Amino acid sequence: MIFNDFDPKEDKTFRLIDNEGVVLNQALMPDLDDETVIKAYKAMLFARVADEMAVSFQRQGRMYTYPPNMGQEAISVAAGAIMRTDDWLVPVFRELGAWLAKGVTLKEIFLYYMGNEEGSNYKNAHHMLPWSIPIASQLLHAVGIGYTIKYLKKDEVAFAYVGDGGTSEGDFSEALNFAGVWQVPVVFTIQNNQYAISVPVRSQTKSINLAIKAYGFGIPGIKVDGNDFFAMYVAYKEAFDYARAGNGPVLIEALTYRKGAHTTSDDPTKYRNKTEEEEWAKADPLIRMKKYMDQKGIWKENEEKLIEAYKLEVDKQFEEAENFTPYQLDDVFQHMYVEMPDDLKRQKTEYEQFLTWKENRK
Amino acid sequence: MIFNDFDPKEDKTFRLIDNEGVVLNQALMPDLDDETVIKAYKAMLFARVADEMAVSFQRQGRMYTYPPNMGQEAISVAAGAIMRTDDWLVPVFRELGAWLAKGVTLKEIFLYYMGNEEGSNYKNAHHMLPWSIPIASQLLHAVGIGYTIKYLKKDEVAFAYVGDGGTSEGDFSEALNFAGVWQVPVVFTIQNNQYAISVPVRSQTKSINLAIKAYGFGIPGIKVDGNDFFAMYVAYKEAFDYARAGNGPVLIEALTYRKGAHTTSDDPTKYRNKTEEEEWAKADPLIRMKKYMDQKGIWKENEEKLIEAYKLEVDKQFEEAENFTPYQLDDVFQHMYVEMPDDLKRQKTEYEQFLTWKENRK
Amino acid sequence: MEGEQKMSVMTLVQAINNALDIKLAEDKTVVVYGEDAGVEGGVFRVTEGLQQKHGVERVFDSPLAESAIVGTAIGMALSGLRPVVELQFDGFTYPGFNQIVSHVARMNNRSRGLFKAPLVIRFPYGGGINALEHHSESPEALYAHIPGLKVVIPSTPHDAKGLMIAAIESDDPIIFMEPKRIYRAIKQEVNDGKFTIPIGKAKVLTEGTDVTVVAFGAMIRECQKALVMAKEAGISVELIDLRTIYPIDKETIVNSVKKTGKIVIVAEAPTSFSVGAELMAIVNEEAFLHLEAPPKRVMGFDTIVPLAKGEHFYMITPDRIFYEIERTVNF
Amino acid sequence: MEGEQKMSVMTLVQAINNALDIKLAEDKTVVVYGEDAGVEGGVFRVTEGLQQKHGVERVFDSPLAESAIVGTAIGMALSGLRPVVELQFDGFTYPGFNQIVSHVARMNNRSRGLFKAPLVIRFPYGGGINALEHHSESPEALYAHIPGLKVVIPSTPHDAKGLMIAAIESDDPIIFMEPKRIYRAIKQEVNDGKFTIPIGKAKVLTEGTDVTVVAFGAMIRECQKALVMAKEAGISVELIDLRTIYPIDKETIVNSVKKTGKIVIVAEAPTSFSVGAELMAIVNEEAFLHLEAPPKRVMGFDTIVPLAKGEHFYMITPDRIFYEIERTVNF
Ligand SMILES: Cc1ncc(C[n+]2csc(CCOP(=O)(O)OP(=O)(O)O)c2C)c(N)n1
Ligand SMILES: Cc1ncc(C[n+]2csc(CCOP(=O)(O)OP(=O)(O)O)c2C)c(N)n1
Ligand SMILES: [Mg+2]
Ligand SMILES: [Mg+2]
Repeated sequence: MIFNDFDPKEDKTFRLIDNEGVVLNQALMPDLDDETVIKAYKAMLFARVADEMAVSFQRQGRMYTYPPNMGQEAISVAAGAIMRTDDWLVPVFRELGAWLAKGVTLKEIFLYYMGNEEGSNYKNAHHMLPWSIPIASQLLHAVGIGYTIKYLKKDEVAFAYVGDGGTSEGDFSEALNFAGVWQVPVVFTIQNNQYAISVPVRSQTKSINLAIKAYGFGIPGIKVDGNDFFAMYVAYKEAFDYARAGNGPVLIEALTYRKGAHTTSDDPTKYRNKTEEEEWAKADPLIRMKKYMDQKGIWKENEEKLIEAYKLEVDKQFEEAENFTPYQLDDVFQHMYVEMPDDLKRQKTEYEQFLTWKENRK
Repeated sequence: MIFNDFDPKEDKTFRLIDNEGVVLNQALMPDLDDETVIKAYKAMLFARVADEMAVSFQRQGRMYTYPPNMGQEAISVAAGAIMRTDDWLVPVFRELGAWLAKGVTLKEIFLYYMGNEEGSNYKNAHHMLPWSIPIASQLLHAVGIGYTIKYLKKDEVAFAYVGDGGTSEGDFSEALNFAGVWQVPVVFTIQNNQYAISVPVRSQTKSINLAIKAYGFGIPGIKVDGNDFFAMYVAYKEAFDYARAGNGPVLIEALTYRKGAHTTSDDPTKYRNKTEEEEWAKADPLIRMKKYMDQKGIWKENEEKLIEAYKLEVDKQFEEAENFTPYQLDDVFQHMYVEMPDDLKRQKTEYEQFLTWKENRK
Repeated sequence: MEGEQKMSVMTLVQAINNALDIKLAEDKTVVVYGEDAGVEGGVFRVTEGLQQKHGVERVFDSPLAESAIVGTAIGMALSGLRPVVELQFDGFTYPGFNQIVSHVARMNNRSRGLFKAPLVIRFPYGGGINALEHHSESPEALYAHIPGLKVVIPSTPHDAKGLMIAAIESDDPIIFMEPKRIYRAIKQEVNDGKFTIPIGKAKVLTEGTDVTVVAFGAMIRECQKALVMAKEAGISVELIDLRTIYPIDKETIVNSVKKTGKIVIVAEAPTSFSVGAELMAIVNEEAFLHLEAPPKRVMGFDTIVPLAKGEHFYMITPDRIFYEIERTVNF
Repeated sequence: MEGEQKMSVMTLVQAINNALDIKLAEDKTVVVYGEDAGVEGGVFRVTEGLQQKHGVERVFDSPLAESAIVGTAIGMALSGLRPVVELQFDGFTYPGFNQIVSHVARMNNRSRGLFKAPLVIRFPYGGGINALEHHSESPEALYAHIPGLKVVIPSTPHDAKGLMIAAIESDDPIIFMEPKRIYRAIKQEVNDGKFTIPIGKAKVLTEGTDVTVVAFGAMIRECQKALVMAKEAGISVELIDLRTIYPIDKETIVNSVKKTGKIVIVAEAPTSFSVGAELMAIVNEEAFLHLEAPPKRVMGFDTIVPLAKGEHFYMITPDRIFYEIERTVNF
């Protein structure tokens, strides 16, 4: 098991291809057919295109604050390639690849960022929770789901995301600890993209890496090059198999870099420098994978054209979101409880009376 | 540094004398004169006597729920022997030895357990916080104090306690993490007495021990035999020196056993067995130390007589607490704010009016 | 809604234990956990015997972390279970506050009904037992102010059982606060079978005409003692047990106040920004023209609940309730 | 209390920044930290430039953990510093709730005055900025209900500065809530020097005779717009800015209501168990016989604040305030 060979205490990083796409360790490379590799690349590319367009929609004022995934695509696309339909995704907000693999549509995502909760009512994404914004709090939900899976003897895995910053929250430690004690099938991924908004990971903790935090909870941990699709794929494969087989939880630290801003309201030039950005740009997961495919000669498609097609698709979904049924007063009240309490009915009626007054005043 | 030699990853325990008081590692034994050793033994003995009497006062209905320290005396007495007057004690509730060393009086402690907050107004205990009951929350206060010490460039150390159960709370991890990042002079002690009320430590975490949790925060950690005064003394010596020298925080797991009940409201027969209790009884810190002293021939006093004297002292302080100024209505309101807000004045006046009415009705 | 008619004398602790037992037996998705809730059966023995009967996978001890207890329960609830979790004391609900406010209360709304969170968070609350700090709190107003929660407080064994079964069966998340002071102080004949009491309905315990007294939890018993004094003084009191703090049963309160014209509210929590304030707001909004005297809150001071030696000043006593009833009636 | 007379036009953000700057310069025990509060100067730039000016030991980024931010600040406050910590948003104060409720509010009382906790916990609050979930909350009632805290909310740059300086100088712990919606929306001439505004005092902004309107934070501006409409309709409104939620300035409110006989309370938080309820309770307790119409709360629904598309339904608008003023006056 690679988890045994890459002890976080020695600060090793599991990596399979280098920045030039050259295979570093053929023995550990996953046995994937060309089609699967291409499919993964395309998933990353689609996520990238969607992300870039999302940022520009936001700039056009057609959407509110949006947190781009750019640079981190390999991680969640690898998870998407491993997970089964019944596995539970407990997301944070920067694993678009896994969301799409789960069946969440861009239309839903855009709808959400247009400010409509209906965007979290995923019509086709089975076993997928909406984003829980308070940092690290969602990890505990994954552990609870893990308990259900174990208790009901299901053949499922819950997989959950958190950022490097999120590892500082008490809930992170509580989640790993409960998962360890309960030995539930949960795969935790820390996307260590080096920053929590403006705060670099070196100001977040004194531990030599984040994977080593697994020690404190008696669960396996590993640090992986998160911009290396193949390494992430292998790590996820082992982690999901391990968890599914009833061995308990696993922690993966995926080293990566947020290419873009924290969100569209953020300006990274305030806290990071060009040199660092350029250094990491060389490790862009898409470029590395493309180089790999080029060397293998398996990538034949016209990428420009593909991107054009993707753009059309993204546009289409964006427009669908824009044309979504307008928000009703009812939508404010309707889902607070399974049945609307009298108190809420009264508040709604009073508001309607005000609206009538307002209407009549004109 | 012993912290380097006893890597929690290898699950080693630092121990200097065995259950028979025989020295296991002369080279590491602290260089203590007989007087100091005897003083420490007496401190443990006094704490034991005070504890036993406290339990019986409670049984007599003269005090409310009390959490005895019995069996854990070596840990806090060792800390008391190392700390300086200016060092800050951030207590939990089972380190009586350190409280007494700090200058808290039994009278104050008894007063508190008689249900009077005035017992936390320590007249002679410099740099000592009152007990913060919500488990693990106090550790963060120690880290804040550590920041003050570092910021004001003082030559002090903050030392804080927590139980094995307390390591599961998010605040435990947050405290160690902040302490690591800030590199503040804080010595954390986990008193691992094997239980959190009824829950055994093996149900508390899957980690191989508790000291290893230090890994996740990049700080030194060590597992020590907490019933071995000498080992605790050496560990504290190194830890305080290390922290005081500006090297940052340290985590000590002190292995021990709660001889008594969790509190006087608890019945341990519900969740532990005699065999286990008897096994641990052999490692009683007082017995071990006495055997050590006997072998060295340094303990000459009549222990029975000493205990009698201690009992008189405890009794005296208990009576002082019992005769403390009666609780006044004012005491409810007086310390809520630096100056009493009108609202509270009004509530107090209204209550006094009620009392007058009540008086007149008789 | 009443089931079979066999009755047993139960304390509040036994009634809740019985409710949990019935639901555990009947519904395999119910699980029960918390600190010391398994082997020991809880520090107040509310879950005693349940692990032995229903197995360690269904009734168990958790590590010591309230945020995790609540957070994992959410995950279970979203994925098909009906967890009933115990937080050990009122004052130790706060480490779980973020999970309660940010998630328990919001999963349904956040997912537009795709996910429900059928979980029960139960904890002992209130003063009067000579406890340490943090062991005597009455935080009902905090939870009632959070949209998305329902807050239930029983005052008798019968109600505790019926409300607990209703809470477990509810698809909305329930905060279930148990008046620890009367955990064993009140014994009552309770139906052994399964029955529910609707959440959101107050109960008129005594009809009266001069003044309405609204209370809940352990304060009901104190009010009943005050009512004896009131009767002696010739005052006819209508006593209402609120039972659910949110959604609050405005109708029952308002109808009563329309009749009596006066209201005294009795509760242990600090006075300001409390359930008492809300009740006063409600009667102003719905029965203003019927009010014949200022509504009165007989509640805790805006202070920390004092330790044992000072607690008697803080706790609301029957004579204090009577005193305020009399003053209100004589306004 | 006013210092030198040089004035500058400031936004609320600048005024708070200026207050922090003055206290950092004047008092070496003041330290400022929070998530992104150092290098970046906070996500709303309230602490911008302060690290550069006062050094990284005094103004700094903390790891991402609210309980730790509050908990360490307590330790600092007990040991001689005056920390001013930033929690990034209203909805992210809850992970710090246990430390706030169990310790910040209680250190003085717990130690019988031996330890004070002079710390300020500041955070942006409130809706109206089209934000994500948890970024639009108004939790003032939660904090005001906790004995031992003081809760301050400014509505103008001038007040924000004076209240912040007073908060830092206070030996009691202060919850300082900043109306993010008007962080930059209001500009005002503010004295450049040091001055304080007393905590616990409301302010009559406009005198009037027909009805009292009480509000705070961002709602003051909305009320002022409503007052224009009221004036056109011939209604004379007395507008009061509460400024401190606890200890609440009963005197100012009650005196006004004694004059007008009517009160409308405007706030963003959910209606039930709110500051609105407390104000209604107060006027009942202190001015019952003067009330000529039911006190009215114009507040948020008992719902989660909707996301951007639905937020306009939730937010209190000037016309809605005017509508309720008119109804109250015409009662
Ligand atoms: C409890 C909580 N505190 C603060 C925030 C505000 N916030 C949103 S994202 C973020 C930084 C997260 O950093 P990281 O975990 O590294 O994830 P990344 O954004 O880098 O993917 C912060 C502080 C929040 N959402 N929740
Ligand atoms: C936040 C919180 N939750 C629950 C409790 C109730 N409680 C008091 S002591 C205790 C067990 C503590 O166990 P441990 O940390 O091992 O310390 P020990 O009592 O063994 O010394 C619990 C659960 C509490 N005080 N605080
Ligand atoms: Mg990050
Ligand atoms: Mg223990």
